[in-house]
Amino acid sequence: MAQRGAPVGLVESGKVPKPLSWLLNYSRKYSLWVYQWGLACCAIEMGAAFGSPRYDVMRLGVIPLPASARQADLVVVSGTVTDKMAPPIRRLWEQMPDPKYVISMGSCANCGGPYWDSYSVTKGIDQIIPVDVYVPGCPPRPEALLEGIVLLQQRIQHEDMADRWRGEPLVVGGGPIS
Amino acid sequence: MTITQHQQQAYIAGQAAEARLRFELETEGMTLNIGPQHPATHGTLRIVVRLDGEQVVWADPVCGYMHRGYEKLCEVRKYQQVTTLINRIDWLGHFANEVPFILAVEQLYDVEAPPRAQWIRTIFFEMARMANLGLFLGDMGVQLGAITPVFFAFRDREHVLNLMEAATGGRFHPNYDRVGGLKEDLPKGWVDECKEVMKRQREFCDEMEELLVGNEIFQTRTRGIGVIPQQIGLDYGLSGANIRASGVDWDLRRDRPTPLAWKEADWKVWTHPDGDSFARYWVRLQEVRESTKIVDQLLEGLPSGPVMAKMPARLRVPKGEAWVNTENPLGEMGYYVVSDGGPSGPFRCKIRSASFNNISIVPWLLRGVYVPDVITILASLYFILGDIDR
Amino acid sequence: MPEIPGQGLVKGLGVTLRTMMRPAVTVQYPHDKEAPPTRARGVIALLEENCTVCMLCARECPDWCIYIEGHNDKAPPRREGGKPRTINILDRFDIDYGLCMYCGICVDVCPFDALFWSPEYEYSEINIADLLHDKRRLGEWMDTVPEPPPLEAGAQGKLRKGPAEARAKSR
Amino acid sequence: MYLMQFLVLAAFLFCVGVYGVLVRKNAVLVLMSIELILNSVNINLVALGVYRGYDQAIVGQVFSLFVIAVAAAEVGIGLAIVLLIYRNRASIDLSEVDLMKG
Amino acid sequence: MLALSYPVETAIKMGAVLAVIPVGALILVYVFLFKMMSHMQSRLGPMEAGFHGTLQPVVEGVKFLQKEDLIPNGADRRIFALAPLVVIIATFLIYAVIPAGPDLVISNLDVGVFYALAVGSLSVLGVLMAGWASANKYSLLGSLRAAGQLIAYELPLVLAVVGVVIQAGTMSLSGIVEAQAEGEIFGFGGIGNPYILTQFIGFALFVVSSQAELTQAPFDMPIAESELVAGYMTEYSGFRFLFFFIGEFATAFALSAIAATLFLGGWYFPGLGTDGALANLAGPIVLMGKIMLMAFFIFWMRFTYPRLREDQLQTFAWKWLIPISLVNIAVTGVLKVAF
Amino acid sequence: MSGANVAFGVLAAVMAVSAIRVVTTKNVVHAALYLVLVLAGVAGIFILLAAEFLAIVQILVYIGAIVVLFLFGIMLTRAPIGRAPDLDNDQRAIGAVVAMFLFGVLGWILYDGFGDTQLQLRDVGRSGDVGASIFSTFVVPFEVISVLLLAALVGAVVIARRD
Amino acid sequence: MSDFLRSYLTVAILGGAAFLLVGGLLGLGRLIRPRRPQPQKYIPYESGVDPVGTGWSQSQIRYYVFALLFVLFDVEAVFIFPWAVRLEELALFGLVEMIVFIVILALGLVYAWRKGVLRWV
Ligand code: SF4
Ligand code: SF4
Ligand code: SF4
Repeated sequence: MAQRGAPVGLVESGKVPKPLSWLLNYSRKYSLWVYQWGLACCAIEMGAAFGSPRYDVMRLGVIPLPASARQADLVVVSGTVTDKMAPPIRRLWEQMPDPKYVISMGSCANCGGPYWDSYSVTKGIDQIIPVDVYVPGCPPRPEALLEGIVLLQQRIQHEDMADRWRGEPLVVGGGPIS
Repeated sequence: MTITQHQQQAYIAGQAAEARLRFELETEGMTLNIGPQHPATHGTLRIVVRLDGEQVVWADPVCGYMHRGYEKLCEVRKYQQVTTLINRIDWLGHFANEVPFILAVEQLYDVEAPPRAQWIRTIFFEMARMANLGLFLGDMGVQLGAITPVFFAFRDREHVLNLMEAATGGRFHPNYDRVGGLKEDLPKGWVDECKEVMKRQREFCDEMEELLVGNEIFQTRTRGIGVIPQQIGLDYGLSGANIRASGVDWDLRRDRPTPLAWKEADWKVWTHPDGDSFARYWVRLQEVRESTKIVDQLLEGLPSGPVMAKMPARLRVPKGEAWVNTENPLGEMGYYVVSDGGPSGPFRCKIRSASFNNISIVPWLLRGVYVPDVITILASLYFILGDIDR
Repeated sequence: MPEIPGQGLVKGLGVTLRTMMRPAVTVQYPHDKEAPPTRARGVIALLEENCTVCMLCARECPDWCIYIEGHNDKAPPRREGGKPRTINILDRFDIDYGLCMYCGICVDVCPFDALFWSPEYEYSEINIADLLHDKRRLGEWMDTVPEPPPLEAGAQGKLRKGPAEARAKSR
Repeated sequence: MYLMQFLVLAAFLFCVGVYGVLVRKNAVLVLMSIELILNSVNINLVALGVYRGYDQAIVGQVFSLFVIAVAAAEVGIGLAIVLLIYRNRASIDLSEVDLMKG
Repeated sequence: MLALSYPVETAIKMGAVLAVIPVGALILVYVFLFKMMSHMQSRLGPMEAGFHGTLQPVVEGVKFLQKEDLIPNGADRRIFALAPLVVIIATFLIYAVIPAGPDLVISNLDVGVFYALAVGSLSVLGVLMAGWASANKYSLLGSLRAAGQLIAYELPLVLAVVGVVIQAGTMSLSGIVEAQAEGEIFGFGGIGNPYILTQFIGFALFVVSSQAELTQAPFDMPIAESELVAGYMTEYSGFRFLFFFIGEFATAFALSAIAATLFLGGWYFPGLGTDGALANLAGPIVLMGKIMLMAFFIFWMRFTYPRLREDQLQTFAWKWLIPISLVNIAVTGVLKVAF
Repeated sequence: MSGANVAFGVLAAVMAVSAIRVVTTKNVVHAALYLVLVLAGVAGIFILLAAEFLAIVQILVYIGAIVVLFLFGIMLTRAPIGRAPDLDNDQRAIGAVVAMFLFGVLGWILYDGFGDTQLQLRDVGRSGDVGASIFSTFVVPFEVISVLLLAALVGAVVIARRD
Repeated sequence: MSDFLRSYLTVAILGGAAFLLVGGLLGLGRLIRPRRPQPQKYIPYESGVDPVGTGWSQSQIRYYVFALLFVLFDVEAVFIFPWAVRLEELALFGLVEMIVFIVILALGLVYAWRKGVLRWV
């Protein structure tokens, strides 16, 4: 994991003027392209949040257009992650270009939820990818997801870009996972 | 009905393409993974297709990406806990999953829920069907590239879910059934609201008919695509709308005696002779309409009374076994429950879910079709991942 | 009925145009909020006074996500001159909402009406540890618990106890 | 501008094309080299046309147009043949394709 | 018009066009992709960034500026990087000949329409490059499809224009606008002769094929999300993806502008005159109005229809559009010679 | 006319380099893309020679169609990314000598013949005049072209339809 | 004459300007965007699983036939345009010539149609 190149960027060197960093944060905040990543029941509530005109997540600037991880900024892990699915998830997350955000939606993604004692379910998505916001519920109402998104947006607005840019790769259990 | 000409051609083409692939070095086939994370598989199904150009030579569904070990989990849960767990098998038909299980346990225990409970169960069952198939009606559009229908589907589905939530407390996972009845009665004003919603659902069906079914593009995309001949469908164990679209007049709601209230209403089982993707869409559309009618009629005649039979405080299910299957939105779903008489939960619980059988036809059906049709066919087969993998 | 070619296409255009002309049904979430139905299972509230530390809820919970600790204590006798009573004092009552599957079993089984469903849903967290609500936080949810709605015509059976009734009982 | 410029450029393209035709083994690349040659011809046609006055310039252009049309047909057929060879031999290596030997 | 020296004039023009194209594309994105689509689905669309989400497209751009630029392993790096450039430059070049007023044109070429069509066809190259260089199956399949489609519909597009050229007797877009302004229909010249009236078939062909050329539903298989993920754009991230995205909408803008110019009379509005300051001032506004009208139709169809299958699409082009356009040419020719 | 000369110089340089790359590059797709550069250069040359219509035709037909055809052909015959080892036969030296010799001879002849002939560009070749010319002088070749295209089409269809 | 060249110079400048704009934006992005290599980031995207086989396939020859048809008809279109501009002068003779031309090519289309090349299955 040490192959990071010399910091070429302005941001990484921490020299971004205030107004500019405000603008950059603002635009990341309101332009979150979210990868259509449905896993289980929660995916349907996520679909409702994205697709139902009653909630219409596009209002918040969350655009559910991209079908490829390469264009996504945000991923909502919505539902049960099985051990078989975990490696693809890790990979898809890695394949998203930085800066990227993760919302863990529902008990399954948070902790394993109803399947806490199942032999085939990963107990918590944060074991494999770093999570920015946890939305509780089983499934969370679409509004709850919207609330999570608003929370994430507040977080983005106030985050330190250099930190996010430099963000250390996730370390699980003491060593980097691949 | 024999195999249609289209199927025959597709089959032959598939054979030919595969032969070419094997024996002629020059044509290098392409293996394409559709899924596990692909918009077309609504979830985490992975389909490995081998292509020759754009034609599918062989398709293999790889499931298990959503396997959560239900049957094993059921053995370590109490009956009440199982009810809430199995909501999550077919997450779109939430309530419908509970019913066969509860019926099986009631059969073991030899109680019967009071009529009001049965009627309400039926109403919710049909509402689950609407919520489930309604989404399909829109989703099929998305798979074919029309983005608007799915928004309509979500819009009108919300009303159904609201009703669900008002009565049960859960939009999705109601956990409303109890052995011997229901958790609580409906809240005031629910029935009137429900009638409103049924009207809206019918409007939604009309809208879909105008937007999609009548659309020439939709028809060219779906007619004659993915034809399932009757016999082959039966051989693969298809159920639900998939087999009704191939002209088999078979509906467990009508054909299997249950304590539920379907027999009280006047409704019709729709079939379609074609067996193609269009037929499957059309049948489901009619089924949603039919469901609204069932609900309307049941609401009219809702008997009064308690919703819970007299039950002891501690549930101790006698030794025995029971098998109950019902006509779930996706097809036949059944539970085979074995009790050893112990105080905790079932000793064994075998789950027959519809989608697993429904997708078993995929390798047969996809052979020789074009990549875009793969999507049409998968969408029209309509499966829920949780229902496949459990 | 003779079909004009392209009829379906035109009709489809009509549907979208009509929808466009109608006002949108959107509820603008952070600004306006729809109240969920009273029965909605949003979050569990704890009426601490009623809890007797009987542990039933924790035992029945399919996820084992309720953590209860308590100890015995002597309380002054109820009547003047009686024997001092042994009461259970609740030290810890946590529900892990990261794990809870919102089944409602705990609320159902609680024999002392100490748990209630509140339809609140806004408690996303940045840190997963904060999803473990302790008894203070669970108690705060009590303010949001609505009274149960009346039942539909033709229903028999008693209404669940609402928070007001339960509070009254605890006095 | 000198006429020379154009003619020499065309000659250069022509020679590069010839080199390609001689040296390339891959049939598609040979076809590309032929395109180079045809283009050099076109430049010549137009340049010489211009040199000979407006009317002849137009004539030169018309001729180039014809050349382009012929080139299109030639590429089409040429590539079709290449594909055929490829399909039958899994190779478009011209040194392996010796039709005369059967 | 003021007599400006060439460098100054060119600089002004460049500034104008470089501003107009992205802004035009962003307007399309906002008005149609965000707002119109949302309302057709009885939603609101972006509301939070700026008043009613007006800043949304800008925010998107700045966001993409901050995204990492990934080039997958195994890709042909140079071509991968160049492909979006080809697409977007091809798009920019189309604008060179679109007149926004009697004098407001970058470069009034004599072969105007022909030039625009030729340059527009260059984007096929970019698409093929992108698909090939990504070393990804979805991309490759997507790009082959895209290229197959683009070239299939390039033809009806080109042929649909011929009718107009016959009528106007010139290929210069400015000339075509003037011909429409001065033309008359059966002796009635009040509104000029917008060729949509006399060339309705050509117009219909043009709209349908530009729909396909823009890879919009019902002809959007190349980027068919539910099949090929994002087609040839699958591997593109960050700003390079934005170039494709902007390119798509900028092309939509350009094709709408060409359609408006060819068939709706371009910048001409009855009563505003065909030269002079008034026409020059009002021209861009009139043209913009007509462009929006055209774009509305294009996007309206996009949001309503499902997509055709690849072979159906090809069949449609070759069996319907091209024969019809050939007949259209012949008929127009006959009428032109006869009258 | 110095501007035109500068333009010519730039175009010629680009074309020369690209042309050489077309015949030397190790990657077929790259060769096709270099070919695009050459063809675009030719279009530029046509413009310098006032053959406006022809330049656009060059773009439309050559770049927009023929190169696409090439790319299709390449992708249909498998075009791996990276260098393909053997695209050339072993006659590279001979080829180079022949080409150089040819260029020398041609150059010499041209220099001899047109050493310092100036080009006089008076009028722009209008597309209409091209049309007029076709339909006055070159009607027969024009129709022959159509037959040729037809033949090509039929031939390609026959070839492509093996079965 | 020089007006003519100048108008094309403008076009060339436009292309250059577009190039500069695009390049400039990319350069700007380079300054602020992050770069965080992760082990699986650069694997080709394939729905989250290991890519199988190579990214190459021999695609169907049909694409080629369509491309070829396109080229030939494109050439036809090229001839139509100069004709269309001067149709008034060319009058009947030109019209007849062109219709003959179109018909001959249309014959090709009909041939391809009849031979089933325009179908996929
Ligand atoms: S958290 Fe609950 S609703 Fe969500 S996926 Fe898990 S079981 Fe389903
Ligand atoms: S709702 Fe269910 S899962 Fe949650 S704490 Fe109560 S019993 Fe446990
Ligand atoms: S069941 Fe009720 S009284 Fe018993 S511990 Fe739980 S909350 Fe307290």
